[in-house]
Amino acid sequence: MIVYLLTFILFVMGLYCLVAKKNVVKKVIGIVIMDYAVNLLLILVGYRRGGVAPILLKGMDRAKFTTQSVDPLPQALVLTSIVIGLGVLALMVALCIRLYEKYKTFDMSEIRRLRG
Amino acid sequence: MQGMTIIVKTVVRIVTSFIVLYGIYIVLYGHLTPGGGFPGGVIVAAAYILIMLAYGKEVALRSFGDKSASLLDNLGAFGFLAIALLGLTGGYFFLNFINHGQPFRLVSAGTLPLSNIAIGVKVSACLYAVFIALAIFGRAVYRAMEEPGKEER
Amino acid sequence: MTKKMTIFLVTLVTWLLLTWSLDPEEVIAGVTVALLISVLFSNLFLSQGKKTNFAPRRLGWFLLYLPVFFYYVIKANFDVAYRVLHPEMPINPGIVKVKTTLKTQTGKTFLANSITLTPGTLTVDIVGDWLYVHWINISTLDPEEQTKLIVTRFERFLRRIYE
Amino acid sequence: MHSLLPLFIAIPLGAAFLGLIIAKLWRGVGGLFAFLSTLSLMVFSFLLLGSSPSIYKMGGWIPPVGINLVSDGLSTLMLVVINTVAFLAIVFSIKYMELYTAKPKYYALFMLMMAGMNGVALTGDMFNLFVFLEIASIASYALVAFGCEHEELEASFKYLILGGVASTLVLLGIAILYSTTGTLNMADIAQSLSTHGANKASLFALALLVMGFGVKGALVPFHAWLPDAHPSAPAPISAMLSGVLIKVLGIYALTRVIFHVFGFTPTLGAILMGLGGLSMVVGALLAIGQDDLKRLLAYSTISQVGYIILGLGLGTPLGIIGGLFHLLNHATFKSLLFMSSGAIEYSTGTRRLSQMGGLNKRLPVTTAGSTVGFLSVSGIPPFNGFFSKLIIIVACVAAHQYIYAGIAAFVGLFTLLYFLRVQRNLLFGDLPESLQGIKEVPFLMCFSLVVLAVLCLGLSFLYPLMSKTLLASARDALLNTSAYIKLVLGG
Repeated sequence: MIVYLLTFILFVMGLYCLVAKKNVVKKVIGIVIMDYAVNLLLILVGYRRGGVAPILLKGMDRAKFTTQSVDPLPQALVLTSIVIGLGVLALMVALCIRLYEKYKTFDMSEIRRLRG
Repeated sequence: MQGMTIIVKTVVRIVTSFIVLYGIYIVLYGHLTPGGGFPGGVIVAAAYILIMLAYGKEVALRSFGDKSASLLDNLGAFGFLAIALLGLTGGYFFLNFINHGQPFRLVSAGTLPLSNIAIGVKVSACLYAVFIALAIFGRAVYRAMEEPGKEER
Repeated sequence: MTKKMTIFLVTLVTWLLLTWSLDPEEVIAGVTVALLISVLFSNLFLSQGKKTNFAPRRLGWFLLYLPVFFYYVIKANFDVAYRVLHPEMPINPGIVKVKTTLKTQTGKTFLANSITLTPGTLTVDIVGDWLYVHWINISTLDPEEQTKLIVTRFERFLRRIYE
Repeated sequence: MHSLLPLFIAIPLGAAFLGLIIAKLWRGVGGLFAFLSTLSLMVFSFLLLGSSPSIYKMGGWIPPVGINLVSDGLSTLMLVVINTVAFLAIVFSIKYMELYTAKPKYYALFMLMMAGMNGVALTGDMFNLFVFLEIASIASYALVAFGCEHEELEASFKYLILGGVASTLVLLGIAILYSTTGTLNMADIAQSLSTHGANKASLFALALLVMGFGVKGALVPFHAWLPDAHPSAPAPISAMLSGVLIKVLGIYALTRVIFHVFGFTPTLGAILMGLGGLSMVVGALLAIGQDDLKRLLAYSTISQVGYIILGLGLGTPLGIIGGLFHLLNHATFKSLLFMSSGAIEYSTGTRRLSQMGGLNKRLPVTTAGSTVGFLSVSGIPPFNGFFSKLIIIVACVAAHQYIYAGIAAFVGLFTLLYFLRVQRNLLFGDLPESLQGIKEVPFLMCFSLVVLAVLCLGLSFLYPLMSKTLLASARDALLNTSAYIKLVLGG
C-alpha cells in the first residue's frame, strides 16, 4: 500500500511543480514527473512479489511459468506510454525553444499576449 | 577544430560501430529476448547523437542528414502500416500471416521481427531527427541570449 | 577496403559472441549486419590506419601491455590508499604539463585513458602533444622527471602497439 | 461492412506517411492524398450508415485478449461527423493554406489527427482509446502552433500543458481501472463492474476519467485552454478542433465511458448536467465582450458544448436524441462559422470586429454562409440549431428539470444577442477605407461554405428521417449497455 501512496506523492509533486513554477521549462519537468509517476503506478499494478520475469525461455515449465510470472501487460502499456511521453516531451521542448526565440524569456507570467 | 577533444573523438570512433551493432541486435532479437524496436532504435539513434556531440554538426549531418532521417522516419512508419495492412490478405488487420515457425529461432513469430525492424528504423531516424531539430533551433536560442532585448515586446 | 574488411571481421566476431550460437540463420543475420555497419562506419572507424591495424605483432604487444598496466594500477592503488589512510595525508595535488612523443590519435587517447585509469593521476586535457595531468602527489618539479614518471612507462608499449 | 473498420485508421495514417515521402519529389502531393483519403473515408462512413452494429477483431484475436474495433450507432454517428467535416476542411484548406509554408507537413498532421479521432470513435479498448487520444492530441498541439508566431506558440503551449495533464489523468484512471478489474476491454470492464459492483477505487478512476475527458472537451471548470487554442490555429483546423475534435476526445469518450463502461446513474447524470449548465452560462457570458471574431466563436463553442452535455446528462431518450442532434448540428454550423471567419481573414487580413463592416457588398458568398451559421447557432426557426435546442429544452421540461430548461432558453437568447452584435459589425455599416480592394475568396473555399450552409438548412428538414435511423440507433446504442457487452464478448 505504501508504494502506491508514494507514487501518488510523486504525482502530486509533479502537479505542484506544474502549477507553482513560472518557468516554462520547469513546467515541462513537472509534466514529465507526473507522467513517470503514472508509469510507476502501472508497473506496480502488474508486480507480483517473488515473481519471475515474463519471458519464456527454452526448457521452462509452461504451467509453472503462468502461475509465477509477473503480469506482462502493464509493462507493454508502460512502454507505449513512455513512447507517447517522449513524443509530447519533444514537442514541449521544441515549443519552449520557439517561445524563447519569440519572447526572449522563459517566464510564463511574461508570456501573456492572449487574454480575455 | 570542431567538436570535443581527441580523447572523446577517438573513443567515439571506436565505440560507435559496436553501439550500432548492439542496437541492431536488440531490434532483431526483440521477439526472443527483452527489447524490440523501440529500445534498439533508441540505442542506434544514441550512436548517431554521440557522433554529432563528439564531432560537431557538420560531420554527423554529412553521413546522415536531416532529410534522409525524416525520409527513413516516414518509411519506417509506412512499413509498419504496410505489414499491418498485409494482414488483410489473411482476413484481418494486423493478422500474423507469415508461418510462425519454430519457437526460439531467429526466423520465427511471423511478422513480429519485421514489425520490430520497421519500428526500429522509425524510432532511430525519428529520435535523430528530433535531436537535429532541437540542436538547430537551439542555435537560435543562443543567438537570442547573446543579444537580449533586441526585439522589444 | 582493408578498413572495411577489418571492421567487418570485428563486428562479425562481436555478433557471434553476443548471440553465442552458430545457427545458420543467426550467422547470416550477423553477416548482413556486419556488412551494413562496415559500409556505414568504415570512414569513421580506424580513420588513420595506414598499416594493417590488427597485425599479430601489435596484438602481442597489446597482450604484453595488459599485465604491465595492471601492475601499475595495483601499485598506484596501494599508493593512494596509503595516502588516504595516513593520519597526516601526505598529498601535494596539482596539475602538471607533460609532453608525449606519440603521434597517432588512438595512441594519445589510450595514453590519456591509461593515465586516468591509474589512481592518483587524471588526464584533464590534450592540446597538441601536451597532456595536462592532475596528480595527487607532485613529487618533483622537474618537467622531464614528471614526464618519465607519468608518461614514459606507458609510452614504451603504446608506441609499439599503435605506431 | 465490418471489414471497412480498420481502413478508417489505416487510410489516414498511410496518407500521412506516404504523402510526406512523396512530397520530397512532388510538393503538391500532400493535398491530393489528403483530398482522396478524406473523400474515400467520407464515402465509407456513409456506407456504414444503417448497417447493424459490428465488431472487428484486430489480428483475429478474440475480444477480452485482443484489441477490437466496435461500430455501433454512436460510433457511426461520430464517424460520419468526423469524416464529412474533415473532407470539407481539406477542400477549404487547399486554397487557404497558401497563406502558410510547409504544406506537406500540414496535411500529414491533419491526417494523423484524423487517424487518432477515427480510432477513438471506433476502439473498444481502454488503453487503445488513450493511445488514439494522444495521437489526435499531439497532432492538434502541433497544428495549433502551425503559424509559429507569438500568439500561436503561447496558445499551443497552454493547450499542451493542460492537454498533457488531462492525458496523464486519463492514463492514471485507466491504470486504476486495470488494477481493480484486471482487464482493459471496455465491455469486459463493464461486465466486471456490473457483477462485482463499483468499489471506491473504480469511482476514483471514474472521477479521473471525467476530469481528463472534461479538459479535452473544454467543459467549464477545465476550459481555460480553448479560447486561446482554437482561434490561433489555421481556420480549417479551428473548424476541425471546434467542430469535431473536442466532441470526439471529450464528449464521445466521456459518454462512452459513462454509459458503456460504468453504467449511467442519476448521480452521474446530475454531474453531467451541472457541468453542461455551467459551460452554457459561462461560455455565453464570456463571449459577449469579445472583439476578436474567432475568439468569440471559441467561447460560443464552450457554450454550445454545454447544451450537448446537458442533453446527454438528462439520460432520457429524448434528451439523448437532442444532445446527439445538437452535436451533429454544432459540427456543421461551428465548422461553417470558423471557415467563414477564415475566409474573411483570407480576404481582409484581419479578424478584429471593430475594423470591419459592410462586407456583404464585397463578399456575398462568405457573408451569406456566415449569416446562415449565425442564424443557426442562435436558434432561429428554419435552421437546425433551433430544433436541437428546442428538443433539449422540451426534454428538460419532460424530465422535470425546469431550472435547466430555463437556463437553456436564456442562453439561447443570449447567443442571439451577441451574434446580432457580430452581424451588425461585420455585414452592415460602411466599408472601411483599408478594405476597399478586397475580393471574394476562391471557388474551393466557397464550395465548403456553401455545402455546410446547405447542410445547416437541410439537417432541420432531414430531422424526421434521422430521428428514426441515425440518431435512434446512436440513442439505442447508448442506452442499451448489455447489448454492447453482448456484441463484444459474444454473449
